[in-house]
Amino acid sequence: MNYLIRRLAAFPLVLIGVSIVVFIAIRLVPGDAITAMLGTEAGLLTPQQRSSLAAYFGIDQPWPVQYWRWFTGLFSGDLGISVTYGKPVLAVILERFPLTLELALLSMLIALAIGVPAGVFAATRNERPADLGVRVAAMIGQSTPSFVVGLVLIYILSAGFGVLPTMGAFTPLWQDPLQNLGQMILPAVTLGCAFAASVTRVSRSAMLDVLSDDYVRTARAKGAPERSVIWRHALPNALVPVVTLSGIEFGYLLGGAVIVEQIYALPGLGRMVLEAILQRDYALVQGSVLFIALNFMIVNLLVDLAYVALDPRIRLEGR
Amino acid sequence: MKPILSVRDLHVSFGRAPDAKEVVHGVSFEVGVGEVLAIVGESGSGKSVTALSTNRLIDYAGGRITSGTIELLRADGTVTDIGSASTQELTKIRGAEIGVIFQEPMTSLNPVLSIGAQVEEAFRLHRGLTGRQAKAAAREALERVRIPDAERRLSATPDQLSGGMLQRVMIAMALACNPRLLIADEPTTALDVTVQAQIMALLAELRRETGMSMIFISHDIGLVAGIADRVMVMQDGHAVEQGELGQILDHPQHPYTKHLLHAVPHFSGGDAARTDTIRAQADEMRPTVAKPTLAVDDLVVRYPLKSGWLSRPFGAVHAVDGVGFDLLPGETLAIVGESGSGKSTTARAVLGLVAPTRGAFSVDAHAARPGQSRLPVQMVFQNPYASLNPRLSIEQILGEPVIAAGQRIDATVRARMTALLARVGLPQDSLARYPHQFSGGQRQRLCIARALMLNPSVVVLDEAVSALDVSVQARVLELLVDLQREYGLAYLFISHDMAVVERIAHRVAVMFAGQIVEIGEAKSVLSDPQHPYTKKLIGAVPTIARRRQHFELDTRQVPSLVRPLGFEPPPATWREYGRDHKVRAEA
Amino acid sequence: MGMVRAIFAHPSGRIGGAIVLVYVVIALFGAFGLTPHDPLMQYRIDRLHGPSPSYWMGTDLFGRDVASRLMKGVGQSFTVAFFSVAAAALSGTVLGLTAAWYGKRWDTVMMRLMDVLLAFPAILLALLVVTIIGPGTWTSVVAISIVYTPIFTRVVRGPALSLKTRDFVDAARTFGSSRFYILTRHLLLNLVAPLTVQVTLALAWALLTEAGLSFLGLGTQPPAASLGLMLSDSRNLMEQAPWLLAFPALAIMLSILGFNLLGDALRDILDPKTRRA
Amino acid sequence: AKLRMAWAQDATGLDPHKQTAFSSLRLLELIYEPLVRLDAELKIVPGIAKSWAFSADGKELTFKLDPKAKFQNGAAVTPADVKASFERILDEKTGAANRANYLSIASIETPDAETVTFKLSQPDAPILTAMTDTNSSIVPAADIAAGTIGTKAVGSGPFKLERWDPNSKEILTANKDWAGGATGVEGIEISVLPDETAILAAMRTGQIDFALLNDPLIATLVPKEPKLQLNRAPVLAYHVLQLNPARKPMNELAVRQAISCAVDRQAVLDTASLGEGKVTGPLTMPFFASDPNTLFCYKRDVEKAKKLMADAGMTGGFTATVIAATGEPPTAAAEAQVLQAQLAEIGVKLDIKMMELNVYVDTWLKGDFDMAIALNGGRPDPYTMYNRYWTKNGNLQKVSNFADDTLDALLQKGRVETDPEKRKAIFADFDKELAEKSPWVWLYTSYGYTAQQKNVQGFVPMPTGSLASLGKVTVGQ
Ligand SMILES: Nc1ncnc2c1ncn2[C@@H]1O[C@H](COP(=O)(O)OP(=O)(O)OP(=O)(O)O)[C@@H](O)[C@H]1O
Ligand SMILES: Nc1ncnc2c1ncn2[C@@H]1O[C@H](COP(=O)(O)OP(=O)(O)OP(=O)(O)O)[C@@H](O)[C@H]1O
Ligand SMILES: [Mg+2]
Ligand SMILES: [Mg+2]
Repeated sequence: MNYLIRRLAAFPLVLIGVSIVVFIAIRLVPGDAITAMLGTEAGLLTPQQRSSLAAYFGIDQPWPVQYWRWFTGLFSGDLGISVTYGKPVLAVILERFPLTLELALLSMLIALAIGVPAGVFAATRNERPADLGVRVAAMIGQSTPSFVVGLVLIYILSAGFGVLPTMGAFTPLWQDPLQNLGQMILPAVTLGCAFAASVTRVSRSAMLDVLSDDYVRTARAKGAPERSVIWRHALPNALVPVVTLSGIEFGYLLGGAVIVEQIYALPGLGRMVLEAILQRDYALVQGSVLFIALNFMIVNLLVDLAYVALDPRIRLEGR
Repeated sequence: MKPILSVRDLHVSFGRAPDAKEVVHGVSFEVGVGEVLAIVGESGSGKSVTALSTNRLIDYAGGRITSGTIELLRADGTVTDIGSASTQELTKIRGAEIGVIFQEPMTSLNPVLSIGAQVEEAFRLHRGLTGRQAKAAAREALERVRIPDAERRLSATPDQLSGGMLQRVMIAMALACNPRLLIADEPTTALDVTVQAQIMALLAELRRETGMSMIFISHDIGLVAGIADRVMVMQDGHAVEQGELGQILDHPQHPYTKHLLHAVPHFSGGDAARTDTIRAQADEMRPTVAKPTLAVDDLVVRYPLKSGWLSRPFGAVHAVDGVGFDLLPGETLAIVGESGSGKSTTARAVLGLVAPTRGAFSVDAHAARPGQSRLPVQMVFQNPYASLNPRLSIEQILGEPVIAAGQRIDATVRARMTALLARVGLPQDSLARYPHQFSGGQRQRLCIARALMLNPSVVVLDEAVSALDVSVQARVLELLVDLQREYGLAYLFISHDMAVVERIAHRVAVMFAGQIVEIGEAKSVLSDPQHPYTKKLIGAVPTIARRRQHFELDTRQVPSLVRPLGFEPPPATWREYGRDHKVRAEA
Repeated sequence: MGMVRAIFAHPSGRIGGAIVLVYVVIALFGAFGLTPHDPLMQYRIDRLHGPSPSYWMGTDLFGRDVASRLMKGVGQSFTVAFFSVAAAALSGTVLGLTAAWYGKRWDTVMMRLMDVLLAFPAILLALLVVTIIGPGTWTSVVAISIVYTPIFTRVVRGPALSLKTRDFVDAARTFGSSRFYILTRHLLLNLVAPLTVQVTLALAWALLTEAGLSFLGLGTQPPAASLGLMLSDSRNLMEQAPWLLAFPALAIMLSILGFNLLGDALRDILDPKTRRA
Repeated sequence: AKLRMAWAQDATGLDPHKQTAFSSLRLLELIYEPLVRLDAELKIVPGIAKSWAFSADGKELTFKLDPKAKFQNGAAVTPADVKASFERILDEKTGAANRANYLSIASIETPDAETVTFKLSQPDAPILTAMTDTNSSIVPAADIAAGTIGTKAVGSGPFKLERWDPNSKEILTANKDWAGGATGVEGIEISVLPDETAILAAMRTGQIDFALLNDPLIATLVPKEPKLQLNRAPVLAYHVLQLNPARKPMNELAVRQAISCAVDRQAVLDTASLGEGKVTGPLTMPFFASDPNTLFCYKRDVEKAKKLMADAGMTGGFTATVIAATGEPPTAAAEAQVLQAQLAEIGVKLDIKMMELNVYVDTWLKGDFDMAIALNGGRPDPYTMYNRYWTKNGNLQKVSNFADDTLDALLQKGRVETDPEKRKAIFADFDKELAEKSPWVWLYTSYGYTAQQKNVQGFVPMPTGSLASLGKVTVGQ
């Protein structure tokens, strides 16, 4: 409890740090919303035209003033207006977030559903052919760039079988769950592949460690069948590293999976941030980076709390 | 009547066929119904492997029974050959017919499952109980091993219980289905003497109640004397001798058995205490030597406890509360007491590893010769494995104090290294080797050599021989005594093993809950304890002399050291017994 | 030398070591110009030729020999991966060690800072770095090392925290050993195993990240070749010239496989639990 | 039926006067209309205006509006709307992209409910062509007053914007009141599929009827699909290697010419764009364009190039950096590499520096480069297209860094001349002169690509890339 409050108290500080860094970072990159909108035609603008456009985009003030305005806005939940979307930044982000969350959850689900059993299986067959098979498969999965997986999947499905889930025209889950899942399954598999591979490796090595622990011997001495020894006694003890890994990966995924979103035309956070950067939509970049950072911190906190739930020996106070 | 277990010509190997290493070479024994067979022998002699072969748990450790038969008399009167039994059959036997208790209760219970779930499992597996019934059975099982407040403990996880408590849980689990054979593999080695006494009492009582048979494994013959009917002595994978308890203790045949009985320290109630008491000589003949090398006065160490939003302190753990003693050159003061009584904290404060909350100690540098280090106090830790950095060579390890003192490693330093190595009995080529290339006893010698590199005047030894095998222990103790004489070292020797203390201490201080309750000349304190706690402590020490002694069951809890903020203990009043022996008066 | 022998005695170390060795040889051949063709030479008439005896892995859009470019690219990719991981490992180790040792506020500040870095979208980081020092090999190195520093910091901090409480550290304190001595000899030296494993893993990931950066045009600058750049350049030619995608992809996968196997082996070899005495 | 459409890059905004991005214009021209339009031959045809005429002195341009023209909110398009729209464009505060083309407008008069008269301060032939631009669309005066231009899209075009999720999708419905008559489809649903291989995959499986393609590598795969059809139209935009004549040694005419002679334009086209396009001189519009073979050194001549280099005292060659934008155009990196290989033959060593588009634009606008690979937009009129670069007070002098009396004079002459044939002669001279002075090395024009299912009918590819003909497209079964 105490721990939770102290961790939460650190959030604003970190977020302020993030906001300052992103604010300066995005402005240090050459080009601005005007060049993003007009391209080379921006050169035709008269200084007067340019300054009125700058005022329109809210980038006419000195940086500290801009920052202060934006920062004070935060307290009333106002993250500014996105110039690309012509909408409040928060609204844009919240529109995109469900998809990103869904994609992250789905890929994690796939990863855990495949990775944990595979890792456990390999661990119980330590150094035997089945183990080697699983390990090599996992390494290949981990080492294939996701855009290669994505492109090849699309190509095989469309040119080979003439089927493809609907590209574009994304349907949210609550509008049509079936259609939505149809659209999400390929991207989730693409992301899940590499993710599952890492989960497999981590759960394998964690299981190997755990299987040589004393309490596993105790369980066997009690006459527990092998199935119960592995799934009930050993696995829960091997989950901490799996949770750590999943937490980190999940945290990354909540920031959006740019390449997969791009290939499968999903309107997720990752593409949104990339496009906001390319279009120099400062307010949107700032808002979304802040949002992503917050997510990341929340996920980290949840992972820490999950440790406690998983392993009563872990105490949070000292961490 | 048929024996419950009959093992003939058992051979066990580790590793796959070609490079298999045989560790048990043809052991045969029988365990009769209701009988306790003790297996004794030094570390690595194959005790555990033999015992774990009887229910084939050894399979999971990579071991294989290469030949021999293991016949188990089942409850229904049939005889099963364990060596050729199927996995299903073995699962039925394990837990139901053969229960096991392991050495380390802390690691042998699943840390993420509640106590209740783990005990219940035994009932679920072999009795088919479910739900509330299983829970009730688990509670009863816990009550049976005298766990107070069993209902509440069911939902606790192992980290919330003390070691002694956990060992009881282990026993409850092993006995859940009334197995007819219990294997107890060093069930008390990890525990305090007083707790050990309780566990032994419990085992003895349960055995009386149920009439089960037991294989009791230990390297402590004193302990075995209290419970066994028959004893088997193992050395290097062979059963070198077996027979009735009395016969083995009184008429050992094999040299190794004799060695076990005579060469290793056994507690003898102060009879074996050292007599070269410096203090007596100092008082009487050379008053100038009476200047202590180390004087500690009113040492207090408290760990604040914090809670709430702003981490406000609400109390403190009074780990050490007003400890005072002094130490003359060439003298050994042993601090004894059970786990958590503040022994290590005292040592760490003296070494400057923890900041004392209050108190003074002075180290007399003049008492020693020139060439003195800045820190004339050195330490030897309990665990020789953990106190040597595995990635440094011995030369680097021995050189560290020298470098820390700002000197360079030159020819004289190297010469000192070789001389010290020779002195502690290590081979000359040790300098280029790494810690993992030494045995436990050798490593502890390395630690001692390291502590001596800078001519300290005081050496603190915290459980310095506890982790060592009994016969190794004896040799290291001898070395320590020799070194003390040779260099005039003062030892602050911390241990919970009375037999060891008896061998090395000139004086003994008994700590209880952060305070010294009794201090004085070793012989006097050990043979004639005055404080009730000291009495209890000494009474709990198993000895060969007190053969088949009946241990009293005692389920009292150790007092909490947590005190409210600003709490000060009442000042101590001391009562004197004899010339150098005083006892704290109870408030 | 003992290390090399140990690696080759380990089953997966043997395979991993062999793969990495082959790559190093290939990279060296590439670096010294011992390629079948000039990797920059554009054979105009042979554009987009499939694999053949004269072009083992075919030619690209410009008629350049893919095999030769691959040999060059391996060197380039390994350079980026090696330097970025070295930089990340170095800074991560220093930060992680000091965070663990000094604890308290410094630890909190460092770990939160690492959170900030981790939480930052990598492309924004890359874009920023690129505009400050211009695109190219060293930009990738800086960008990737910034991304990996927090990971190394964490990898070091955890074990360092537990090493800090080990008896030999206490022993060192009673001798009065200097902080630097304790940090380097007692903590760092014992972190070699987890660090080595992490390094081999990070090398693998750095290869993929370099590919991602090239995908955004922030990595290796044409006409130089890196595995990642070759891969991302070939994506729209996947159907006309599948070999353009297949060979670099295989090359990346195989090298990562090599690093991973090597990492597994090193973990076994450096772990005192499994080390042969 | 609905037309399911896809493109890789989405519009970046809705203000027709400000948005110049190709991707934005493709959306806006379905919603908004200008006074006049261009047809496939780049001839001016009616838009909102039924007819138009220059006065004899060329200083007055009068439009008659189509009485049927209506905004999508039901209001008729009135001369007041036209006046307000142009005033908005001319207002410096707006930051309108096309303002520079209308500086000759002195005043706008609306004598009656159908007529708009532009009074010009000097004769200005290109102004009419400029008015065909989507950036000169007519918007409701009321919306200007309300300040909702850019947030709400209300135009007089064939489709109404129902919904826009930027970078995701647009939903357009047919405008029943469109003056052009009934549309062929009920609406258009546009998906943004950022990856063109995904667009192709979606078309293969029949999910998409019509798509815009950028990358020739993808476009050339379309004809291999039996159910698909590729439309290509030569476009006005040109691929060019811009030299910076303000920097040594490109300030030497001989060096620039040597570079021009050393470049094999056809080879660049063949490699980078798989031959999809046409080698071009500076002027890309069919009416004005000269035969490339008549231009200076359009036949590669390495010997001549080497001699020119020697003349300039640069026998040893030199090193220069060439900048290019990542993915914009998709062929940029490839062009840079081919040019690098070609120029290496005369000792010019190019270092390629790829940049993110905005960084590139920023650098480009500052003129901070030795050489740049660019895809510059073309205009139907040569003056509008080039005055920014090659007149002495052109807005982009800073980028071209090249002022030349002859070029300046020719452009001014062409601007005031209203007789098409005479203009053609003037600009032919301009074309030749520009190619010979070689401030830049013009390479080729490529095609604008659209792909469609074969049951989509009525689409007319335009050199401007315009999709305006989607108003008449039908989808068969
Ligand atoms: N899993 C294993 N793999 C290989 N060798 C083993 C294994 N377990 C035990 N051994 C070896 O078998 C021998 C006997 O071991 P065992 O554990 O039975 O000794 P012990 O008498 O129980 O010693 P201790 O008192 O230390 O528990 C030792 O030499 C040990 O090294
Ligand atoms: N860092 C700490 N913070 C809080 N409490 C502590 C700390 N270190 C020790 N204690 C507490 O101080 C008391 C004394 O501990 P100490 O280690 O001195 O006992 P000990 O007599 O050496 O026990 P053992 O025989 O188990 O080694 C214990 O209750 C312990 O829980
Ligand atoms: Mg044992
Ligand atoms: Mg202790």
